[in-house]
Amino acid sequence: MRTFLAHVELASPVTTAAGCAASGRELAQFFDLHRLGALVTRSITMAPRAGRPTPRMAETPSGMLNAVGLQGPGIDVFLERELPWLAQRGIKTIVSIGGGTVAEYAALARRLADAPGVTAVEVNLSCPNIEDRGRVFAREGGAAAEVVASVRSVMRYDAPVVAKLAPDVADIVSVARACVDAGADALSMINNPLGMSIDTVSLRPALAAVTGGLSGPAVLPLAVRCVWQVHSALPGTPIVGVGGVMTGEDAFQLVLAGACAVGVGTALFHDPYACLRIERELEDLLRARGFQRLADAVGLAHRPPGSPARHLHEESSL
Amino acid sequence: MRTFLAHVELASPVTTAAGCAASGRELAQFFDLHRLGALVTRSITMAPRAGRPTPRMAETPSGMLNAVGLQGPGIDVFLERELPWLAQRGIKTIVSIGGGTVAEYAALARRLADAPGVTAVEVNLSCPNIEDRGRVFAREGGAAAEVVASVRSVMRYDAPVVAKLAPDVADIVSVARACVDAGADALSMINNPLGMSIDTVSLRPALAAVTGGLSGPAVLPLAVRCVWQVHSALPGTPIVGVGGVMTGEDAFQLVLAGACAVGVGTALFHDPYACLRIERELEDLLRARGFQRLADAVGLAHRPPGSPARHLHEESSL
Amino acid sequence: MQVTGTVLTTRRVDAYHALTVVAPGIAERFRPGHFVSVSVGGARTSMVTRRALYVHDVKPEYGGTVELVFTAAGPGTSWLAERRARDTIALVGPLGRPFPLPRDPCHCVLVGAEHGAAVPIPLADALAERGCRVDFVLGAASADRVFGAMRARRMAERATVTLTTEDGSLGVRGAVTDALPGVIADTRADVVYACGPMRTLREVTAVGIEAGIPVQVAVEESMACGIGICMTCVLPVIGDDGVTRMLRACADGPVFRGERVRFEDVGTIPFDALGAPGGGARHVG
Amino acid sequence: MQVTGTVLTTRRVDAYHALTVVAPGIAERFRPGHFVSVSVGGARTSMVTRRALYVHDVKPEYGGTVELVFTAAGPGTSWLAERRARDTIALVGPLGRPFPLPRDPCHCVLVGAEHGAAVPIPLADALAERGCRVDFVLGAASADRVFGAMRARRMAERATVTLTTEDGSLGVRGAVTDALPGVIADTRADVVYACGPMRTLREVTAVGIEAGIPVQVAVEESMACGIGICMTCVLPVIGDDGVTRMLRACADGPVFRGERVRFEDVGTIPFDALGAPGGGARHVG
Ligand SMILES: Cc1cc2nc3c(=O)[nH]c(=O)nc-3n(C[C@H](O)[C@H](O)[C@H](O)COP(=O)(O)OP(=O)(O)OC[C@H]3O[C@@H](n4cnc5c(N)ncnc54)[C@H](O)[C@@H]3O)c2cc1C
Ligand SMILES: Cc1cc2nc3c(=O)[nH]c(=O)nc-3n(C[C@H](O)[C@H](O)[C@H](O)COP(=O)(O)OP(=O)(O)OC[C@H]3O[C@@H](n4cnc5c(N)ncnc54)[C@H](O)[C@@H]3O)c2cc1C
Ligand SMILES: Cc1cc2nc3c(=O)[nH]c(=O)nc-3n(C[C@H](O)[C@H](O)[C@H](O)COP(=O)(O)O)c2cc1C
Ligand SMILES: Cc1cc2nc3c(=O)[nH]c(=O)nc-3n(C[C@H](O)[C@H](O)[C@H](O)COP(=O)(O)O)c2cc1C
Ligand code: FES
Ligand code: FES
Repeated sequence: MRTFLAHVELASPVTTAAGCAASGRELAQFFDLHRLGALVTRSITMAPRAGRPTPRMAETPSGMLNAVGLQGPGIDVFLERELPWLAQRGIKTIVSIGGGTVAEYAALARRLADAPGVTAVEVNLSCPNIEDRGRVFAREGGAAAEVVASVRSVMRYDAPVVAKLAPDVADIVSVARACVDAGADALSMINNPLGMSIDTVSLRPALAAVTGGLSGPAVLPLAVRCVWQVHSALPGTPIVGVGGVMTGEDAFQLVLAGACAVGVGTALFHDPYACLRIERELEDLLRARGFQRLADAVGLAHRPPGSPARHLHEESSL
Repeated sequence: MRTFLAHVELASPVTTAAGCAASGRELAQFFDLHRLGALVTRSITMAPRAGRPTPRMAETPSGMLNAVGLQGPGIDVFLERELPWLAQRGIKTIVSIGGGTVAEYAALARRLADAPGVTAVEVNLSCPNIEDRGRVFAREGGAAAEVVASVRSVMRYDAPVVAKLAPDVADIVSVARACVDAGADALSMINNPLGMSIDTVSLRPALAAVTGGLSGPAVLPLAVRCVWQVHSALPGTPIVGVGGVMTGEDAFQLVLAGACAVGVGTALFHDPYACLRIERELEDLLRARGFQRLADAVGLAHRPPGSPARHLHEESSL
Repeated sequence: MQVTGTVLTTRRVDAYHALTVVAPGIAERFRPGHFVSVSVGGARTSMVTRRALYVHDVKPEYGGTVELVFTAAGPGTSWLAERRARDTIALVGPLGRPFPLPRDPCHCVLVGAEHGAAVPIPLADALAERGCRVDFVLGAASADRVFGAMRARRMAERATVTLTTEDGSLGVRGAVTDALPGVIADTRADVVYACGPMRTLREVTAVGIEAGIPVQVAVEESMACGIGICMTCVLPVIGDDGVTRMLRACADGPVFRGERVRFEDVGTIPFDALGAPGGGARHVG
Repeated sequence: MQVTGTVLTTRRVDAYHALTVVAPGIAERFRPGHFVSVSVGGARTSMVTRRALYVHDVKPEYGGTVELVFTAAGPGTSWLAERRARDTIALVGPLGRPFPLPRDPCHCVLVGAEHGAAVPIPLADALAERGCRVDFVLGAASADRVFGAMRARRMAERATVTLTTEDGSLGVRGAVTDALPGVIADTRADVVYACGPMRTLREVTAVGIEAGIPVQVAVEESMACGIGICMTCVLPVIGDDGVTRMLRACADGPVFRGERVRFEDVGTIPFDALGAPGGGARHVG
């Protein structure tokens, strides 16, 4: 089932979510990565990062908290070992990047600009801005826009720049608009809202990092709402819907809200085959509802109530 | 198990959450309301309100969305029939109020100022500000502070004013600080984050109002995080922890994060006796951990790691 | 009240699942039209809201049992359908206002469509006790969804049982409302009691109005609490004072007088309802 | 691989629950030290992460079964403990890197503490096949938590089984590490294999270093995925190049050489680890 992310065609609308598929090789033991819409990498940083101390994980009702802290090899090792492995196999790869300053994001984008095998760049804006007392870029439209503009200006013209937004804001539409105005070709949402859990035996925060990102089914209603609001305000901007997708039906909700692709994170921890299963379920659902193409369903829930569902009851050939 | 909300003593730390106990009489069929820390009313508005069309409810993973739209009788009928019923029985009552303008909140507070039986006023700041393009008061510290200041200025000096905050903000601490600076005696958090669900059969939003408030266990990690952050920044301000509390252990998490009382909403829909059960479970947990008083556990998870847990292993007499 | 009931028996009845649950306190206080709310999914479930189910029948065995009859519609009722004897389920009930019973003996037609047919059966017992004549009209989409026909036939010694199916696989082809006018006329009915989908209740009410007799309907709205505190189950109902209010199906209902329910406005806030946006409010402060 | 396994038998073994599950693909590829991840809670559960459990044993019946031995510690393992024959559970496995086996016959001491005692048993089989002498040291807090003593005794024809309990209710009073030095000396052991709580593994490693013999440990860290993609299960391990890296217990382990694991720094990012904040990074871009 094909879809387009900006001008890039993906063979499937289902991608991994950033930071939830390690280097890609781990999942390759389970299935052929070509069957993904794209592999979204962990957020690559300039220097290698050891991440946060453990415990990094706590289960919560229908969700989990994580505080991994962008553990990863750094851009050098990524370009030397991880990206070539994916590129040689022709696996569509969206490289997520994370930085502490606008300059760092730009420097990362510069390193990726002529690297072979970069399908798109996803800008993880949920990183603390060390030049603004650690305030997360995604929380402030201006800071987010600066990052996006700097990445867009150095990135290869044919590689879409995807801005990844967080839901912990008063007005996601204004942050989305700032990013699109700054040159984002697409948006991805949502990153993890900040949560916390306390261990009632040790009487201490369950995570070493105290707070962590909430993911899993618990956040699906937040993701659907963010996609809906942003698609409503910016109907022309492609959106990757991410957050709590465990089934094809969850993915379908995001598509109906306005997403043209769907990212899967936490579900992969539960089921390594989740992306394939979700694509199959989504395809079955679309077919059962009489849709011929995914594109016909994107944002469909926005149509005024009672308006004819033109696509329906036609012959299906997804 | 006693606690204090500002200077007001409550016989139990467990209250109902605003809008989740109707007029009080409904729950009185199940248990004696005197056993609540307080009954928090639905948010009372100036005029009677019919609320939103149905469907108003959708189940989500470990949560539910609601879009009731503050259906209620309006302040006149409230003062004529609902409040006297509670006051005559001596049930501690925290009156929640909701308005569309600063003046409306002030007018509501004025009506409550000499009404007998008002233990405290809770200011529901998650209402759209009709003077600011419908932006919710709680999303902007300045607007929230204006409301709080106006309510505080007309309210009886001995009735605490509790500001109820929403988690859909980039920085809950700054909103909390604005409210406290404006005279809030205590804070209540969290109100429902905005979510959405799409019916994959009708291909339309599951709620008639399109978006709705997310509640239930799914939001507990957000509530714990908000209480933690605010208690950390404003350790002297009493906090009512609300959001996803289903068990005594959930309540205990909020207490350890910094709450001196706990509000229960969605759990009541599942179990009319939830407040009593949660209080009992919380008491058992405190006792099992060697706490003598609830106050000794409030905010305890903030102590530096490894610091001695002084309260422990002493004789318990909650 | 809330009880933890033990499942006594489970069985399939055509398209339905029937659970008999030991729940003394509930059985004792049951009146026809009452429902219970059942928690579903077990420990650590992600399903936080209870499911509302009518009580089909109560029996005195084991101190009191309630029988629930339901379709495995979604994940919650599917979970319920998998319960086995000796499992426990948490119930709150009896809930709602039951059907009002006539003071004096009269002629009643009881209409039940789809799973709503579970309700007329115990109601018939109560009416018969008061010396009423009870005729049934039970219907559904297909034969396997027509519930309670046998039992109704056994009860209706002196009266009639009319069955309808949309597909004609049993009884009269059509809806219960196609058969109802004839039954009302034949039996010279004084009152109609009805339970079923909202569309059916609307049509039954229209038939009653046409025939000039009152209709008591038990409505069904999506419910989060079932006890009147969440305000999610409301529908527009006209009061004795002529004012339309958004009343709770669970606590103010589920039984209403059919002509008082503004069926055509369900799912909206009628502009003239008390507290409707932009003017319906009668008591603005 | 992921399989839906059918539970064949369930039993209590003192403080533990044992489940035998038909899971052909997993059984076939199993090597000692492997673990599986099990989804818990059933349909619509609120528990989204799988639970990691060592494979205690595999048998060829029904195409291949795996046996899991576990404590009902929290809600997930408690749910598992309630499974009955014919229930199905979803497993992913075998996961992790198993214990490396010596090329030539040698003397091995196998240490198992608490539920970690489930691991030495199948390992002993594999070592015996290679002609190794295998001695056991199994221990726990109390007698009911000492797992596998009988089976170990049956296997260790030519060797010894030492049991320890903290409360002295069985065998030697104390920890496995109190008995270990004597066993190493008596058997002139060449290598120690150990599985158990992190504290035990740390002490076993110290004993091995003291005795001048290598220790292979199977570690246990809180895991969200078990397959190497979530990065939540890391611990500091020194590589061949002397550099400390935060390695994944699930995919890089669970078996490590004891002296390479910086046990005292588990739960921290050592300042000299690759990529540690403020300097440890060797390859900063
Ligand atoms: C007063 C009353 C009595 C009922 N009695 C019966 C009965 O005797 N037999 C029977 O088969 N069904 C009955 N229903 C309908 C039954 O409650 C729903 O089929 C059931 O709640 C669906 O749950 P689910 O998990 O299968 O589906 P889902 O669609 O997954 O349910 C999701 C949520 O929506 C709510 N919901 C969905 N449909 C309905 C509905 N029709 N009514 C109320 N809430 C709904 C559920 O409570 C739950 O919160 C009754 C409903 C009401 C209001
Ligand atoms: C490689 C490996 C093998 C294991 N083998 C066994 C075994 O054979 N027998 C046995 O009894 N136990 C074993 N454990 C421990 C077992 O995984 C935990 O006891 C179990 O996950 C606890 O789940 P719960 O729902 O009961 O508790 P909870 O505390 O509610 O679990 C909550 C979350 O924390 C995680 N978690 C909690 N404790 C642990 C832990 N010790 N290790 C990993 N994750 C944890 C769970 O996976 C879950 O995500 C093993 C752990 C690992 C890492
Ligand atoms: C363990 C973990 C690590 C993550 N790492 C990243 C990351 O490196 N960059 C990023 O943009 N998002 C990261 N995320 C967020 C996910 O990409 C995704 O936005 C979020 O988890 C919601 O989707 P889910 O519910 O499907 O997991 C991470 C999430 C998890 C759970
Ligand atoms: C049906 C419903 C109605 C609510 N009405 C109000 C209200 O009138 N005023 C208010 O401040 N909060 C209202 N809330 C929010 C709750 O008070 C509470 O903050 C929130 O639901 C989180 O708690 P919970 O998870 O325990 O429900 C409502 C919540 C629900 C579910
Ligand atoms: S279902 Fe909650 S008020 Fe009716
Ligand atoms: S548990 Fe996920 S990487 Fe190890």
